Amino acid sequence: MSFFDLQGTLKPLTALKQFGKKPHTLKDIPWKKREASDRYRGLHFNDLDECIGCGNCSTICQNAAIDMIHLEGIEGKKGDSGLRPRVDNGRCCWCALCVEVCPTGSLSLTKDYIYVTEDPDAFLWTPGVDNPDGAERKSFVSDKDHSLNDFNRIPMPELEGKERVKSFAEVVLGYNEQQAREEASRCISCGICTEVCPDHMHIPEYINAIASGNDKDAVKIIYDNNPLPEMCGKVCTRRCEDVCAIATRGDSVAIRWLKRYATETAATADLTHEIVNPEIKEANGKTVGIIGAGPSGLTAAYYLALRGYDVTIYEASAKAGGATMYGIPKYRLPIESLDKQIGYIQSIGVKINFNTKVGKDISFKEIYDKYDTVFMGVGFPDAWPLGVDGDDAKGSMQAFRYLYMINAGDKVDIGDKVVVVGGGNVAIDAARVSRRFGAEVTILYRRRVADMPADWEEIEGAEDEGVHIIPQGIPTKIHKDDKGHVTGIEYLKAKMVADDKGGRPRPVAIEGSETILEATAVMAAIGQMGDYSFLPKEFEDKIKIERGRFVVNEKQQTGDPKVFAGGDAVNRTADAISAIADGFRACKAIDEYLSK
Amino acid sequence: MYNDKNSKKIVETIQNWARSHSIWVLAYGTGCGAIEISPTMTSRYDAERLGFRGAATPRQADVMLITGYLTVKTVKRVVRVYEQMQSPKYVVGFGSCTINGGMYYDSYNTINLLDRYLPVDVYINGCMPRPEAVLAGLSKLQQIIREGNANGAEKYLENLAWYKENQRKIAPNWIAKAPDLNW
Amino acid sequence: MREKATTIYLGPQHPGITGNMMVRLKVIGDTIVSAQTEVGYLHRAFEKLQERRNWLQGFTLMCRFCVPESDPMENVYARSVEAIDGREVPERGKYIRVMVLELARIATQLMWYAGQNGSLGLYTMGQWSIGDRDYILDLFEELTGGRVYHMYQWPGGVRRDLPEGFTDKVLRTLDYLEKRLKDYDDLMFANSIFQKRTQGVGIVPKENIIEHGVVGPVLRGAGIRSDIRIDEPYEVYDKLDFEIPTQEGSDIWARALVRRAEVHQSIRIIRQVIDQMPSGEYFNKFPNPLKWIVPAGDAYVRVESGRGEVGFYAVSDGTIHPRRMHLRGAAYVHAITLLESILPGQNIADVSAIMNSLGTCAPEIER
Amino acid sequence: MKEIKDKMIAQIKAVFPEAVNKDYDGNRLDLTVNKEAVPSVLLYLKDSMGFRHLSHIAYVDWIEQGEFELVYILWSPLDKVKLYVHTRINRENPVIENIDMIWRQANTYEREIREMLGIEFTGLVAPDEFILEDWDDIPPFRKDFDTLEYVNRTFWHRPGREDAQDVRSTISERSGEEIPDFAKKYSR
Repeated sequence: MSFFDLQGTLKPLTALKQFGKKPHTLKDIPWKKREASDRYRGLHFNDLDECIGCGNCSTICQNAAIDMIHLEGIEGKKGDSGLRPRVDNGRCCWCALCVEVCPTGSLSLTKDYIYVTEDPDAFLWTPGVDNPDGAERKSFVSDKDHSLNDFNRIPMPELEGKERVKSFAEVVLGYNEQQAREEASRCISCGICTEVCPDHMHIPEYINAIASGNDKDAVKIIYDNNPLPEMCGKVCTRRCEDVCAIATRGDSVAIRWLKRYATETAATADLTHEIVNPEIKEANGKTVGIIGAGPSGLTAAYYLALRGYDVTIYEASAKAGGATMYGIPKYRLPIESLDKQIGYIQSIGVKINFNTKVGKDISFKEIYDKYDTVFMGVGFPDAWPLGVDGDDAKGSMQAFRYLYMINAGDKVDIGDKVVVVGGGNVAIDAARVSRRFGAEVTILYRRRVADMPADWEEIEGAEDEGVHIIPQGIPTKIHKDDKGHVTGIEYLKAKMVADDKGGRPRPVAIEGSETILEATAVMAAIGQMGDYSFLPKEFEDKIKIERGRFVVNEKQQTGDPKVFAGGDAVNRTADAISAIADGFRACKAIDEYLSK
Repeated sequence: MYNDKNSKKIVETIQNWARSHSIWVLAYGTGCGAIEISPTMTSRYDAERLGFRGAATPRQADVMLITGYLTVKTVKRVVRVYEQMQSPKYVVGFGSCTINGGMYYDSYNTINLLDRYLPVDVYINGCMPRPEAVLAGLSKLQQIIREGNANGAEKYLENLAWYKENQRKIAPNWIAKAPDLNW
Repeated sequence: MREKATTIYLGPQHPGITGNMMVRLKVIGDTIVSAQTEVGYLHRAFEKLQERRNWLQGFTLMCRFCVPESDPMENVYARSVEAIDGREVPERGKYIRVMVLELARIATQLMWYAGQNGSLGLYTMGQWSIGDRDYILDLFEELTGGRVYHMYQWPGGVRRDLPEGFTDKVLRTLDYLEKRLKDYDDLMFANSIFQKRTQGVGIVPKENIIEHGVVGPVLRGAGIRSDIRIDEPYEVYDKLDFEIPTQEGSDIWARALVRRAEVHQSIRIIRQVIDQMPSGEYFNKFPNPLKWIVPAGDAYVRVESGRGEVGFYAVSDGTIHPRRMHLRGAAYVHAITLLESILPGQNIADVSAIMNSLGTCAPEIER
Repeated sequence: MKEIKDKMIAQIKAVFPEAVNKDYDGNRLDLTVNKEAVPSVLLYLKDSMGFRHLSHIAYVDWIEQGEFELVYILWSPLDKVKLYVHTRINRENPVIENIDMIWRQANTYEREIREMLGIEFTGLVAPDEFILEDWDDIPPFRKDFDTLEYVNRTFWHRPGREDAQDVRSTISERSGEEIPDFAKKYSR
């Protein structure tokens, strides 16, 4: 190194070539805002109408920055908790995990990033309220492709359509352990579903137990307020899945199948008893008589027995389960499954008197006098007839009666061409059962397929099995031969007319569009009704019946304070889970009533 | 003649205006936020054109940037540095961490609320605040200096006992050994 | 007459030092006799916090480990979780990761240009390189949504695909940088002051290298060709063609030359990545983060950051929370024992330059 | 790679028969040794087997088993093998030999482990405090140290957020659902 390094002294001076050049300084700042990039993670924005208040953002936030709060003007309703997120910007790190897990996609981050104040308490930020115009400045969003929610359900393994019609083997095969864990881990545990469940089952808790591998805890949680969960796991109408937070943009979590998975791990009644390990209170000497061993009666009986009551059920048929036993075909709900659950209920001390019809084998008065309280879960044992010409022909029957007879093991002659009238689950069941006896089956329904009240899975299943559906057909007449046997059904085609009152569109028959369908049997599946002939006159006045149903208060109590009622004979929803909810509510009310 | 109310006010206004345009920033990066100070100060954003420049020692500095979280160990030094600074002096809190703990709200070694230990004049939100936000915050500081509202230092003296009590809570041995004010 | 040693506290509040750390120096005249570091000013207990968070939440903390260079940290987190969980990353995801890592390396080295020269009094360099680094941050902002904290690489891939026209912008920025690097050379490497202040200063004795666990540019500056990108190739580095620059001097000057060459190599790598970038998926989705259980196991993965080897040790006990996460930073070994051992004999004026050239990053040391 | 690793294991086992090894895919090799053997194993690995680089010393608290685990991660630049040396220390009386004469940088790790976990290293020469200052609680990286509880005790959280509601309990209150206690641990 020389004393004077010429190159080393002159080279740095080349920096002077920058002199006079336009600087790259952003001169407008801070007077003008610089637009952030299209993906910038700035302040939050929330679409308040789209948000359902599931609180998933609040759960994922690792900084505990997001609170769920009540906002003025936003009320909770079914499928919406009524809460909305508020971000503490004194915690937020703008990682946008809240956006990535938002099931509805309502939460997003915006391009705004300047938030300067002197007041440290002013950093609570309610997205959507504090920046109502944020929608235009959205930058970091989570669309369906980017969301961390798993929007696709694990498909349920099923028998093939061709295989199914050969026997009454169960169609749905059930998840295996890995499938169940995967499906359970899709749940975000918000609990919005529990509100619409008539029985308010602890859905997030048991799904979480399944996801974390604790099936036994799941079973225990499920049995907390439902003694027939395996039945529900197979055939429930599952309104919970309609409001599932994940369902806002994808398939709902298969709540029903997960319940089914959990309860099936308890394979026998004894095993169920061992897992649930119910705490049975000491007998308190009080007695409850229950009429009907359907879901509501069994539920009330089970929880009353747990509370130390002496419970006796009177059942007209040879088996317990009511409509779930006799109304649901065995390919949906195998008899062994129901036997297991009823065996478990009996194992904790519930007594069931089979083949004892109240009003015939024992009078209502006798029961009323013998027990401290009476619960009636009598259901709808009868079905509406079709009510058209030729209704009385041989081979014209009610689908509900048909299912009863098949389930009771009787033989019914239906020939080889069956027409089922109606669009509910009973119609589909009757159709699919008839298919299993080799008949060609047609379903005739007044409205469009989309209007059918039956489960879409059932409708699809029926189509897979080769059931033919004729929508928009109004039956007018049943044709019969000389011997009085059904030969066909005549119907009018219908068009859909918008309802003036804003209701759903009505079918209106088109004149002159008569068509005749050949048939050897016609089944009406247009509704059921109650049979209250067992009630003596003196009680009928006290226990009011309106529009074919018992009138009860919110505690399932009828006009006679000693008599409670539940199930199809009370509620309008006519499904098993409502009946179970009635039974559970009645149990609590009876407990309260008798403890006074 | 300079003691009457009006001329005092005029002098103060002029003083504040001058102060707001020559703010020397103490070069003490206390947390992550220091990373965005260098772009702010250098050619792209060039805060010097607004009157901000770095000062190497607390004695010459006007404003102290608390650029993010403060660990318990740093709080002690920061308090000491702050007390060394000459009035008028200001504190700017950067990022979520100074407001309510930010990401480190559950860390045993970082404080959550800066305003319990030092008087803060302006908060800049963000994690970290971009240089644009930093400049916005600094111009806010200029504005409140001009308005004469940046009186954090006076607040500190008024409530010295309270501040000291809070500081002592996290640093019992350290503050006890130290003189009370102005090192 | 023996001169008496004086104690000088350098830091934590000291403009020349990177990050908040203190060096207690015993000096005679202006020659250092002994040095003792004191750290802990930035300890946030990340690893403790990560034990309280689930497998996804923990990743947001990663980039805060070392603020100037956040991406290698995200990368080791993602790869360690992938290793325990047996998760694959799609090819495109790997390429994007490499691109991000190399861009981060350039940004780090530009930051280092500023720091190294700032510590020697050459402030013009800082004005240039920090300003140019901002163009890379602009790229990051467009790609990831954040300037400094990207939170972009997560287990299973990357968070978002490349935006439209992004690669063109990257190439344009690289062209600009290459032009600027020539200016840097003129201003800095050809500068006789810089040469005199760095040559023969801060020598890491070659015989001490193994004992001190030296890594990264410091190791390569001592003539040893070691780089995790070739020793233990991760992502797609085995498919890319690049050189590992080494120098013999083992002083600040040698390390500066290594870093300078690394920027050129990074530019070369990014060009190749853009050429070879496959189409397709960029992310293999992990399960619902709130219920994501990672099977029991442990993994230690390493990445070559701009300052050397960064490793990450993760332990799972089969729950939704990690059992333990532990980062090994490059600065952790350099800035304490190594620094203490090489400082005696140096001048006070060179301390911050030496610290800079060792890649000191205080937040990474104490985490 | 497989042959190299097998050869290595054979060599280690010949000298340290009590060491337990576990094989993984790729270049990873695991070894579990007694804590007394750690210095001699490490010295042997470094001097005779080419594991010249100490990459990391990790520490884990296995509170359920009453043990601390130290993991020394070594790297062999020649064979490109990553070796994990695990050792367990009783939690009651955590003492282990110091190794900073083998690798000087271990000194830093040991200072940290001493402070964060409370393990004593015999023969470690270093200032008492490393990262923490005036720490008076149990070592913070032990699993039984609850950091949030400490924060609540020592620092403040900004008031003003008390009106936050829990989604699950809002819904269950509205619907009248009673969540049993044993199920609550599965609520989020």
